[in-house]
Amino acid sequence: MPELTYLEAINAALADEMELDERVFCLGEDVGKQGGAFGATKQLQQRFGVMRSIDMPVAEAGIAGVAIGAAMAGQRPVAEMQFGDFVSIAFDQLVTCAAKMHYRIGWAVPLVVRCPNGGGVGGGPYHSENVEAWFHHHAGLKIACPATAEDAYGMLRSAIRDPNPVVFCEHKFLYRREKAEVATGTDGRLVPLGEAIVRRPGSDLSIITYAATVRSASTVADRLAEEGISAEVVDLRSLIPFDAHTVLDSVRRTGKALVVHEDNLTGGFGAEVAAVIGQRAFEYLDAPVTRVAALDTPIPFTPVLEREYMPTEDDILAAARELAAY
Amino acid sequence: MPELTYLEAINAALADEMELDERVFCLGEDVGKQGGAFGATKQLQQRFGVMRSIDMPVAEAGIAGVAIGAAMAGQRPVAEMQFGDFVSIAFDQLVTCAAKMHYRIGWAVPLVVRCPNGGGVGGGPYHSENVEAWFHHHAGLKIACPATAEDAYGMLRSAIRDPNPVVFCEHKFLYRREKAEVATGTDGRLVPLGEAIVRRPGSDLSIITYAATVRSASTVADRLAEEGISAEVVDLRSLIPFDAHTVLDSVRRTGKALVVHEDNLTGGFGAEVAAVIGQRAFEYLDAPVTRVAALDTPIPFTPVLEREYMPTEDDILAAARELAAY
Amino acid sequence: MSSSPRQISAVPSPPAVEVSDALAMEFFYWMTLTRAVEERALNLYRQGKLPGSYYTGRGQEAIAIGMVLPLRRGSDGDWLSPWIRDLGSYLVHGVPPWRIFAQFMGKAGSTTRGKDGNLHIGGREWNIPCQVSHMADMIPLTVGAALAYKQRGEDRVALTSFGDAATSRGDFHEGLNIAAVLEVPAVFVAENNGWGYSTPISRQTKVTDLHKKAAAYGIPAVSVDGNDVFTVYSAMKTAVDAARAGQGPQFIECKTYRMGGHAAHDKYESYMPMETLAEWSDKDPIKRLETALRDTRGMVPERLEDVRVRVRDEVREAVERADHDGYPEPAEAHEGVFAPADYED
Amino acid sequence: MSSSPRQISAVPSPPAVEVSDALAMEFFYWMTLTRAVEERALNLYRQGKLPGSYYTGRGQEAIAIGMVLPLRRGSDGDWLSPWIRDLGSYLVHGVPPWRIFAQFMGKAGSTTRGKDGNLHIGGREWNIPCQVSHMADMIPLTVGAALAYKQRGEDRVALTSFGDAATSRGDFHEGLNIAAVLEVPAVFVAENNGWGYSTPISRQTKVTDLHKKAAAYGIPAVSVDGNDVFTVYSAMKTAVDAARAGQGPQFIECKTYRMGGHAAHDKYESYMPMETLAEWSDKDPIKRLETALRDTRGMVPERLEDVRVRVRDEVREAVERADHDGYPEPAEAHEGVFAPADYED
Ligand SMILES: Cc1ncc(C[n+]2csc(CCOP(=O)(O)OP(=O)(O)O)c2C)c(N)n1
Ligand SMILES: Cc1ncc(C[n+]2csc(CCOP(=O)(O)OP(=O)(O)O)c2C)c(N)n1
Ligand SMILES: [Mg+2]
Ligand SMILES: [Mg+2]
Repeated sequence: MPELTYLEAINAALADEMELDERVFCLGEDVGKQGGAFGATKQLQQRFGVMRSIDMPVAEAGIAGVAIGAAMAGQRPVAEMQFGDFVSIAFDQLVTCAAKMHYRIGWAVPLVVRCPNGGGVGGGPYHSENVEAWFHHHAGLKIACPATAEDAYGMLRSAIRDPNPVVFCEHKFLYRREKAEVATGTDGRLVPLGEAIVRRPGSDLSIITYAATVRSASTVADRLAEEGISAEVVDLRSLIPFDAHTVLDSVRRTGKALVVHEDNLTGGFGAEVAAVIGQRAFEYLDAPVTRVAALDTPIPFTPVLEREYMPTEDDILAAARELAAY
Repeated sequence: MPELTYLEAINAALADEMELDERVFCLGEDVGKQGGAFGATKQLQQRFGVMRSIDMPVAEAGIAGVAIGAAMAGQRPVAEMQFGDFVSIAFDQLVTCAAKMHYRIGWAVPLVVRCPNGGGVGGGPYHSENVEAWFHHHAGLKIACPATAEDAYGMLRSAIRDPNPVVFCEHKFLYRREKAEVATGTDGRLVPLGEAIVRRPGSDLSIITYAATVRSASTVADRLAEEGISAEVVDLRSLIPFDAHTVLDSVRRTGKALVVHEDNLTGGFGAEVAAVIGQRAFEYLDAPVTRVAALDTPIPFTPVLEREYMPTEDDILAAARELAAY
Repeated sequence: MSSSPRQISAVPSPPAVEVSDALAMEFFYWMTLTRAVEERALNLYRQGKLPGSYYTGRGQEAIAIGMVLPLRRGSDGDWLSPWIRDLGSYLVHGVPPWRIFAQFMGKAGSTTRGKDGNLHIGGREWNIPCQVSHMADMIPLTVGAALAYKQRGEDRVALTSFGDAATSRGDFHEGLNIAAVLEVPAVFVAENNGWGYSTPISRQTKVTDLHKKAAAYGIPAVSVDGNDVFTVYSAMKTAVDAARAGQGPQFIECKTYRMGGHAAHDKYESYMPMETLAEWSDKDPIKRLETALRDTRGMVPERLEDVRVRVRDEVREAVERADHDGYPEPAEAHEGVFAPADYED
Repeated sequence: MSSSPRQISAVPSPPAVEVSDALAMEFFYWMTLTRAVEERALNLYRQGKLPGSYYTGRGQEAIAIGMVLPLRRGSDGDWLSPWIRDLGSYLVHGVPPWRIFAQFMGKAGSTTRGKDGNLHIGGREWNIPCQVSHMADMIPLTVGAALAYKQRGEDRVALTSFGDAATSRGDFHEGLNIAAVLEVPAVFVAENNGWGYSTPISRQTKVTDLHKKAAAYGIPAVSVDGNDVFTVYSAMKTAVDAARAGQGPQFIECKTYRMGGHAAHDKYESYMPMETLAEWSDKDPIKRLETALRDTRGMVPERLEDVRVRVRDEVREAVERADHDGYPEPAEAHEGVFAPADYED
């Protein structure tokens, strides 16, 4: 089994689905010969032809709209935003057309919008956004946020097969940092959308998170273990559908919930998680549901400011200790 | 003092600010001679001239962008979306340009984007959206959601004077249904952004809401009173800045919080309110923080379905009773 | 991916296409039906029997009809994404009249089962996506459908129509530019009726001859009298055939006039010039078609009257059926946000 | 609100504008400074001293300089919203070189105090809004600034530049259309360098002569050799004067070539034709200006060398100053989301 990076896993998932299903195609800026700004679509045009990995004009609304129309006409488009940040331009197409078509006439829109997501890479305010919380309020869109190479692979394949529009948030920080042995091709394993996973069992508190902060949460859990605190780490993986069951089950066992994401605090997906826990696990709670997230500011460019912006392991650790001691 | 509808109060606020400050101008589709689709800008062009209430091409991104540029160049634009729903098209301009300009270079964007908002008027999926939760996650935008004619007047004047971009959500259902004696002109009273208000004091539970559901909450409070339950109604008025102080103070007194909005549940502003209460008033809570909101679906058109979609007084009443009995 | 676009002339006009008497009578049937459905619906609206607001395409029937007749119908036919003035286009493409009334009434038999209103009508069986309110949003979708057909080597086309004001939107621009670059079989129909709500086209754009905008994308374009169904049909047939033959996207401007308010509730008298309305009233496309049928084609009045009677019956039946239809169950509001995992294309 | 737009000819070219020797030497100074700053920054980037990515405008200096020299500087001057290839335009409009280095380095002396990078530079003192990454977003903003000047009756103009690929975006379209309808003093500069990242202009649009796109809005347009600073300056001066005189928006296409990768990390060798790069290398705008200065204007080599020395010193000082500058305090990350209530225009 080859060791693949998170980014290679994405490339492999695309290739495998394109191989299996000729309706699947990629479109986006520079996705063709160039293979995308990050290389996620590398060699796909060479392998599958120009109509299967299409270089598009710089027009994110148009790209999204074209993908929606092609999806409705029976294709399985995978649209790439060069950076997730630019999906702001496709926002209207996604929430107006993609999200509401099936509800109105039962005609599905099997579409994936890949968004290279997140900070920690010195990208500044316009190349670092976490875009998942731009969409979770809009009924009709699924949202995937894989944290590992296996999940990147397996969830992308599931997203492509899903008959619904899926905003697929790929964390750039993980692109080359996350690696794993990932079976591909006929041995490839699909990871269903809508299922959270307990990354590490624990009994004193639950750290609920997704994407890049799964790594930080795991490191923090190690350090807590040294202090005799047993932290469970729950990786949401999909935000929509939201696997409330796994989250509530964890919190009901530990009695304490720490909700963590790299995205900024206010209106982040963590608010929804905290609200659900607060309402449905109230009687199990031994401490306030606590959130750790980025500052409510744009994402500053220079490293010293970006570090201040981001929720760090120390921030998570401090909050976890406080919860444990509560 | 004249009795004004909520809509007339908006018109009066615009006229009063335009009279006082010649930098203030309106722009939007059909806002000129026609006075807007709802009449909010009625007579402003006639009174202040064509350059003060400008008919724009149908181009919401362009309208927002032009307003941002004019604001930076020293004007005080008030952009109208013909329906709030169409602000999806201006989303990129607002979150990319308006929200992040001052943070980056200290150059303010004193802009108001008026969004006729909300359902209950048979508008269907594309003329009924509550758009406030499309924006509260994006640092740099203020969000106003007045519930009364006085607040519509006073908050719009404050929004126009505010040096920051303000998404001003005017609830269409209230346009002609809310009426009050509103002093205008030199006697006009400004209502600051960022201050919630206790609409009705109570001791058994707090109903925290804003916009159209303030009316429903008040009716529910009346009915609860008949049952011997004393409900406090807190009207948030502004979502950003969020007046956590008033909310927490109320919940710490009553020990129970019911968060209500017309907007759909998941990722609505109520999630943020519930998360803040759950974290910062945990020790005062005698019952789970409970949310009542619309379905997580698009807003269906036909009355029987729209009624099912909307949070009704009965829904609020049932949740309040349950909380009271907890 | 190569194409040989037709020459873009300064005042482009399409070649004339032969129209048989039978086809001309089809024009008459569909246009008469369109107007009858709209007039009936307007009455129902005024009687308070239709929730929401109400829009008509009165005076624009030649476009609605002429643009769809060259298309192939059915789920494996051509994609049609019409503008709200084009009620007739739904009829021609296969939507039964009663379902349109059911849609206006918010009944269960509506193509959206009451979930959407007006002409937000659609369904896979007709290959009509359900339009959204947001003007021009359907343009990129139409390009996407055309791309799908091209990718699969199917000789299908995708057609969308929109008003003059929609040309101001970014999605118009992005959609047309992409269509041109990808050389897809998309047909764009601009209905230039001089107004966007209360805004005259001169405040919408400096380039009021909309076909000129197509030149910015390298898309061949023609401009036709939108009130003459023969001309409209000729232009559409030529464009649809060209697109189907692999000649890339096509653009047709239809010049017409909005014969009243933006919507039924619009007090258009305050801003529309009455003389112009009166002038255009003389150019009514149905009147003109009747004259052509009678004077040029020697159709006897009885044949036209037969059509009118048939239409009257059909409309009566359609309203009755819609009237007797029930409303959806409240529980349906909860259903259908997501397509099920076993959804079949 | 009326205007008399200049005639749009098939291959429009601007009238020649007289350029004094002194002005020609200014061209030389600014272009040399621009290139020197960029070369130095590229070295710093390669040494790992600049966070983020790095873009240069090498070969496009004639545009960056020529478009700004006709503008008025200062907080009450003309609005300038440049594209990322136009480092020189910031210099001409008043931003000191050391602050540009500080910006690249993420230092406190950056115009954004480290909050943004690259050429996302701005400040009210120069009337330069801080550009965003999202291509074409600044176009409507520029139209808005021009509208403000028009509303207040000030004889100021607002200018923005953008790459060829930006013309594919909806905001380009909406912005230009609105500018034309409102007849505002906006100047649009399209830098057609043949590439948008790895995508050749032929895959970006079928209409690769960008000035033709202006016709869709009724905006007068010219197309010039973007590597000839005299021609660029003439076109810009004419356009800026016209806009200032109330003749409405103006469009200038500058034909040029991207002399390397999209960004410093881009492996452009895999997709750019080396022969074409070599050809354009011969058309280098600084080389051509030097030739013109020497051969046509009889400037002695010493005068050019003096400028080069002055530039070398200035760049050294600028880098030193930026080097010695500190980083912002972490706490600053929290500040400035909202303007304070007492914010003064
Ligand atoms: C993006 C968007 N903005 C605003 C509206 C509101 N609106 C509905 S129709 C209309 C005018 C349409 O004019 P035009 O495109 O010329 O079509 P016509 O009504 O003349 O047929 C407007 C502004 C909308 N539907 N979509
Ligand atoms: C809306 C948007 N989409 C994608 C990008 C990523 N991107 C940055 S520059 C660029 C290409 C720009 O090409 P062009 O406009 O021709 O300018 P050039 O780089 O050639 O100067 C792209 C796609 C972006 N910045 N903005
Ligand atoms: Mg029109
Ligand atoms: Mg370029």
